[in-house]
Amino acid sequence: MARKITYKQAINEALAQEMARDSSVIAMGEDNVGGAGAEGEKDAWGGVLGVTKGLYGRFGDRIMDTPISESAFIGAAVGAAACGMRPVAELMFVDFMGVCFDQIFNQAAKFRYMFGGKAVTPVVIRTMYGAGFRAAAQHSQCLYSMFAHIPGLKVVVPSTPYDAKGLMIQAIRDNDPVIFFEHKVLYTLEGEVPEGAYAIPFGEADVVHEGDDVTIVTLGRMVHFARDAAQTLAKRGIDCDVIDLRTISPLDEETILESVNRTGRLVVVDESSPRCNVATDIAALVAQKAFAALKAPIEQVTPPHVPVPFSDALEDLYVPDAARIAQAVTSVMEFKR
Amino acid sequence: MARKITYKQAINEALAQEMARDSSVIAMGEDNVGGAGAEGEKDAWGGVLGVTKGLYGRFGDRIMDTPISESAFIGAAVGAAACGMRPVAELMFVDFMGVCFDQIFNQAAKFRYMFGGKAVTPVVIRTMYGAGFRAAAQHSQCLYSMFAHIPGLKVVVPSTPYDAKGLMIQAIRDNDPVIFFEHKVLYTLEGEVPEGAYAIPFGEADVVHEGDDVTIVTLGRMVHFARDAAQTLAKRGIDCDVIDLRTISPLDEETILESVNRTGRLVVVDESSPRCNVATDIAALVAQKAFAALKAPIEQVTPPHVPVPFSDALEDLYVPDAARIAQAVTSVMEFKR
Amino acid sequence: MSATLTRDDLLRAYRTMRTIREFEERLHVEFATGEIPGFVHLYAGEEASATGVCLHLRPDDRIASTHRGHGHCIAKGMEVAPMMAEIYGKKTGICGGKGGSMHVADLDVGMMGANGIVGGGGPLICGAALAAKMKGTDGVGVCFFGDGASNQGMILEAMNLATVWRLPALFVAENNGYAEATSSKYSVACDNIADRAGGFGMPGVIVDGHDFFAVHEAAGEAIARARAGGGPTLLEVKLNRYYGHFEGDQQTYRATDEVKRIRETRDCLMLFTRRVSSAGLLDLAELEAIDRDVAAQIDAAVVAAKAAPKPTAADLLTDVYVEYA
Amino acid sequence: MSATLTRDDLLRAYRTMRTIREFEERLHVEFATGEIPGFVHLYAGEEASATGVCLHLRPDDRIASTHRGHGHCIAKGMEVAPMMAEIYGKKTGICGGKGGSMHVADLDVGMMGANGIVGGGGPLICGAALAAKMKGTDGVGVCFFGDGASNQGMILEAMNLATVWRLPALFVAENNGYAEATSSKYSVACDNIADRAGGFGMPGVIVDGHDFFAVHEAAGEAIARARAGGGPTLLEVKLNRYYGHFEGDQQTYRATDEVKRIRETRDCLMLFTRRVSSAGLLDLAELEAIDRDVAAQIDAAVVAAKAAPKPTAADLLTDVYVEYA
Ligand SMILES: Cc1ncc(C[n+]2csc(CCOP(=O)(O)OP(=O)(O)O)c2C)c(N)n1
Ligand SMILES: Cc1ncc(C[n+]2csc(CCOP(=O)(O)OP(=O)(O)O)c2C)c(N)n1
Ligand SMILES: [Mg+2]
Ligand SMILES: [Mg+2]
Repeated sequence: MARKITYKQAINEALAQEMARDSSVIAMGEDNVGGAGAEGEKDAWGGVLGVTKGLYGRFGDRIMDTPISESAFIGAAVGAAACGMRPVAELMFVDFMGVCFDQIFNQAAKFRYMFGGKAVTPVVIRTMYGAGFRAAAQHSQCLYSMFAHIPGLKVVVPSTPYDAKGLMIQAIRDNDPVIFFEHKVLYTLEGEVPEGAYAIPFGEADVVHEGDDVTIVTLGRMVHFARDAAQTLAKRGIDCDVIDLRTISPLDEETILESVNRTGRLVVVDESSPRCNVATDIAALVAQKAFAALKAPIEQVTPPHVPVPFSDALEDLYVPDAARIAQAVTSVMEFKR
Repeated sequence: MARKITYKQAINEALAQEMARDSSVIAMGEDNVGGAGAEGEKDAWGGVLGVTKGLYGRFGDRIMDTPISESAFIGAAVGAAACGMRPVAELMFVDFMGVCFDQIFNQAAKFRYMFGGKAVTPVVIRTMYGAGFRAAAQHSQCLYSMFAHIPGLKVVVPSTPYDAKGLMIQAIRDNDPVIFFEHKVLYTLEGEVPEGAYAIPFGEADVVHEGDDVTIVTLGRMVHFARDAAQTLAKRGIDCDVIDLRTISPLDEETILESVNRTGRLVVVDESSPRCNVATDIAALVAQKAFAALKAPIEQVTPPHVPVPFSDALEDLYVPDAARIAQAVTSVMEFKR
Repeated sequence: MSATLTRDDLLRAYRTMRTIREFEERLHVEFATGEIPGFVHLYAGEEASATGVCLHLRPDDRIASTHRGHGHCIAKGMEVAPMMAEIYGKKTGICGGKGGSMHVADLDVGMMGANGIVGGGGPLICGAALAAKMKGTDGVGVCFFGDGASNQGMILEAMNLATVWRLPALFVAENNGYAEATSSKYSVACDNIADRAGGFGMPGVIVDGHDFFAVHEAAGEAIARARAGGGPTLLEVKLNRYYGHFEGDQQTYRATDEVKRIRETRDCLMLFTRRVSSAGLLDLAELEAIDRDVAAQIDAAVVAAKAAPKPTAADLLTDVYVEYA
Repeated sequence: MSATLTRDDLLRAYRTMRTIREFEERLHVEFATGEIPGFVHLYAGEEASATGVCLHLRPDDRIASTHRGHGHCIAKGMEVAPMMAEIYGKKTGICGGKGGSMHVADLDVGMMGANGIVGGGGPLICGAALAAKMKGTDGVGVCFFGDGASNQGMILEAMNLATVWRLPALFVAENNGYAEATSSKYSVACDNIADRAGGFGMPGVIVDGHDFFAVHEAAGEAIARARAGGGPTLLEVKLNRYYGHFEGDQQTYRATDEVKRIRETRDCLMLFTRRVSSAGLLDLAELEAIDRDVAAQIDAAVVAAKAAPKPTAADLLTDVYVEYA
């Protein structure tokens, strides 16, 4: 499997293959086609960063542009899912959740339980997240922790092109509502991706670097920094397990606990705001279920509790990096009771 | 201070006293007066459970009814706050955040940072939360963890009439956006409350029961169950510190860490859904900053990761109670490495 | 009188309206005993709306409802016994006791749920209509919502989207004059909710919601247009609720004789009965037989609901996901 | 031509429009060099709207703006140098480099912020108008928003609320025909955005946004009514944007000569110049002097912005809260 494509292409390919396979898969979002009602080119955009480009040519009206009415069209995707379709709706930036969250967390997430197990709502909500684009406080957030908080949702955060494709295919085939987080900085990342369709099961973390000294649990863009840190640390004789969660709901507790039981040390790396986030979630899990193995404090590497700043100078300080991760690992290695 | 009033009356009194003191304090919400445009009584409701009853008689148009347009009127409160008013807006049930969250988390919370420190947005958003009313999945949630996740917001969760009054007064006087969580089951709880105005500073937890064996950190309605558990346990010779957080953002780290450094054991009790919640937040804090003192796993007592069920039979199983708390305390006491 | 109504239709309509009335009035009585948990919002007085609309619908058509949903459920064909059991929070309830009054749903009969969120059904019904359109059936989606909900962004956005996508949808604004204790005269900034239709590119029609025949006719036209690909309609149904916003509401905001006056002069069952009997279409004895039958059915539902078992610990954790990892 | 316009007003209007144009065209050039971080949405072509409206406003009046906010900022009286520095992410920026193009704000001049959230300004301006009303000033609040935003629930709700509370507010729908790459012909389900006004109980007015005088007059009437307690107005301004949705947009969705045609025939600066010179109100030399002055001012702003220092680690954690516990 030598073919390399980008994270963005991997998502596009997953969508295309699933749409080809199953006519109930449809897609919708602002400018997912682009050019609706205008005089120029159709498929002018394919989404604001081009992820759905080309699907219109192949699938026509199965991919639809929408007004800037996130509640209406995301809710429509939810409703259509409850009526037998498999819609993939795009919430352009997850920062816009505030105008449509009800349809996700009170409707999609709760139908099955409220209706006594009779509803099936296979909707996928694709959304961009994360800092790095100098897009400031309202276009750079990393809000997956809030979705993970909600019972009934599944939350997927791929870090590589390979995972993006396999997890998107699983998301579409999955029968529960799935929120699929795409890191805008990763779109141009290249990686090996098989041409055929394949699904990566939810709830299976990926160990992307192995070592017995410290466990690093992370996700999304941070996986790459964590691996960089692990490689640097390996040269200094500190061997890290780096666990890429891939999905945070469901969570692969087993892989995390197995690793910490072996290493006795945990660093959690999370790009989201530090309060009540995935980092605290994993730390709390381990402090409860692998306490006996712990040899050192659990370090959390996250941004500070501030909005994402605009200036590149500040944004670069805001986002965790390999150096901060390495420092956290070093500190847990050096810990003495 | 022998006078006893209910939690609901305490909030009403705080509002009335602050409105009398400062003409920039205004209030608004659905049926906060009640009867607008109708032929019968004015001030017919005073909010759905009567919290603002009587304010209309005293303050007239400074308390306003609204259409069912949460984005519009909560955003209006935010905008008015940025223009020199001190609005208290009611988001009836916090479960409705999904239709108006943008105005809270992207606007109010971020103004000051995005605008380089020049905005002051002293808005208070009052909201009901919590299970116990058989109000099912969309009217029983406990979503404060999501607000605590957002930098720029302050999050207040009073457990007693005394705290409700003092924290509401502080919330109104505070110059940052505050989300004030009122537990619907606590409205009828009586307690001693001074008649005059007083403010309880944010970020100061309250130790409501003292002991050196186990620290219980909790908030809101759970405080009462935790104290009940502590009293039962005390008879069995297990002495608990019970810490009522009162505000989760800002968080009184010092009181928590001091206690755990003394007891070496922590149980966190939280009525919210278990993933990425306040329980994980506190557990992670302690696992990082008081690790050396820890003698046992950190236990979290929360509801399961399911929507709030309707049936009383299920809801009673869903909500943590004193027995479950006592059991968690016992388990950390019995822990042996 | 709409030419399309057969004798059977009339009997069905009457039975539906009577069932709703009986269901709600019985709940009003039972609620007062304290045995029914949670918030209960009664639809009594508004029966002609749900009935007039839903008589046009097939099982594969979908409706989205509101917190005041019992009437819509019954009109769309839900069984009353499992509905009643649900409202009592019993294991035998249509949702296993997990949903309650605000969340009764039966996807099998195209009833997508009462909704605890005001306006929540607008987007959902766009989805139902979209599904029908994509599948190439001539199915429709009907969204019931209140005057209060007509100020909710979700409803307003949904109307625009329905036109943009030319969806087979019907928006039924049930204007009962109040959202909780707030008059629609205060909260709705225009004279009629139907005045909003033009701004969203669809016809707006106003009907008297006490008059089953008027509702039936207007809904029929709109639904036929939707099935034929002609896009959505906003139908404003002006009507009244007989009880408080929810059980327990003292209704001091209403004029004292408001409900009494309407009950005496504009009651939908009374108007229906008068009309069909004066036109000689049905005779009173038939209707009274239905009344007795319905009363017995509701009584049986209450008795069964009270006797039914509650869900147990084993039920708490199930039904969150279809597939657990 | 509106009788209220003095010679000074005309000079001020021209200078404002020219400043906006120069600011935006310079940004277009500078953006291409790669030195400007983030997303930048240019207002060029739409100058007559912000200018015609804001000429009526006092510093204590408030505006809420959009992602395409530079023009509104300048028209409301913000200084260009700290604006430019902000867009470059510098410590000397009006927001200390923390906000950027999508969040420029200056509360001191009544500019409540560009907004990264489409429709976000609607509710906020209701609040500004409410504050003015409560304080008993005759201040007003003006919400600028786009055709795309006109489908956002927040804007629709805000219009209803403004009428319900009879707020001194003006809603200015800047219809430039596109929301990103989507035509308003597709996304807005009615012919004109102004058609929505009636549904929210306010007058709806349509003006040609290339014509400063038309905008000025219509806005003047609406603002005077608002100040006098007559409630809100929806003003639809039809205009065009000269550049892409944001810098980098290839605009393949537009007809090839669309912008060229408008620039040549309907440019607001051109129309203004023609009108004032043919009426003998201002002479060309005066306007050219303004052009030179503005060009120098923008150039100086760019030079200063480039040379300015960036914020540093010490700035990262400040300005989140007014009061830290
Ligand atoms: C988003 C949201 N806001 C507020 C409420 C609380 N609430 C429940 S019903 C209701 C009034 C609804 O009025 P209307 O739409 O006219 O329906 P009606 O009760 O008259 O049938 C309100 C405010 C809610 N459930 N959801
Ligand atoms: C709630 C929300 N949805 C989507 C976006 C992404 N977005 C930014 S600008 C824009 C188009 C806005 O169109 P319009 O309102 O017509 O303003 P214009 O850009 O034409 O000035 C979109 C979709 C956003 N910022 N916020
Ligand atoms: Mg109503
Ligand atoms: Mg536009």
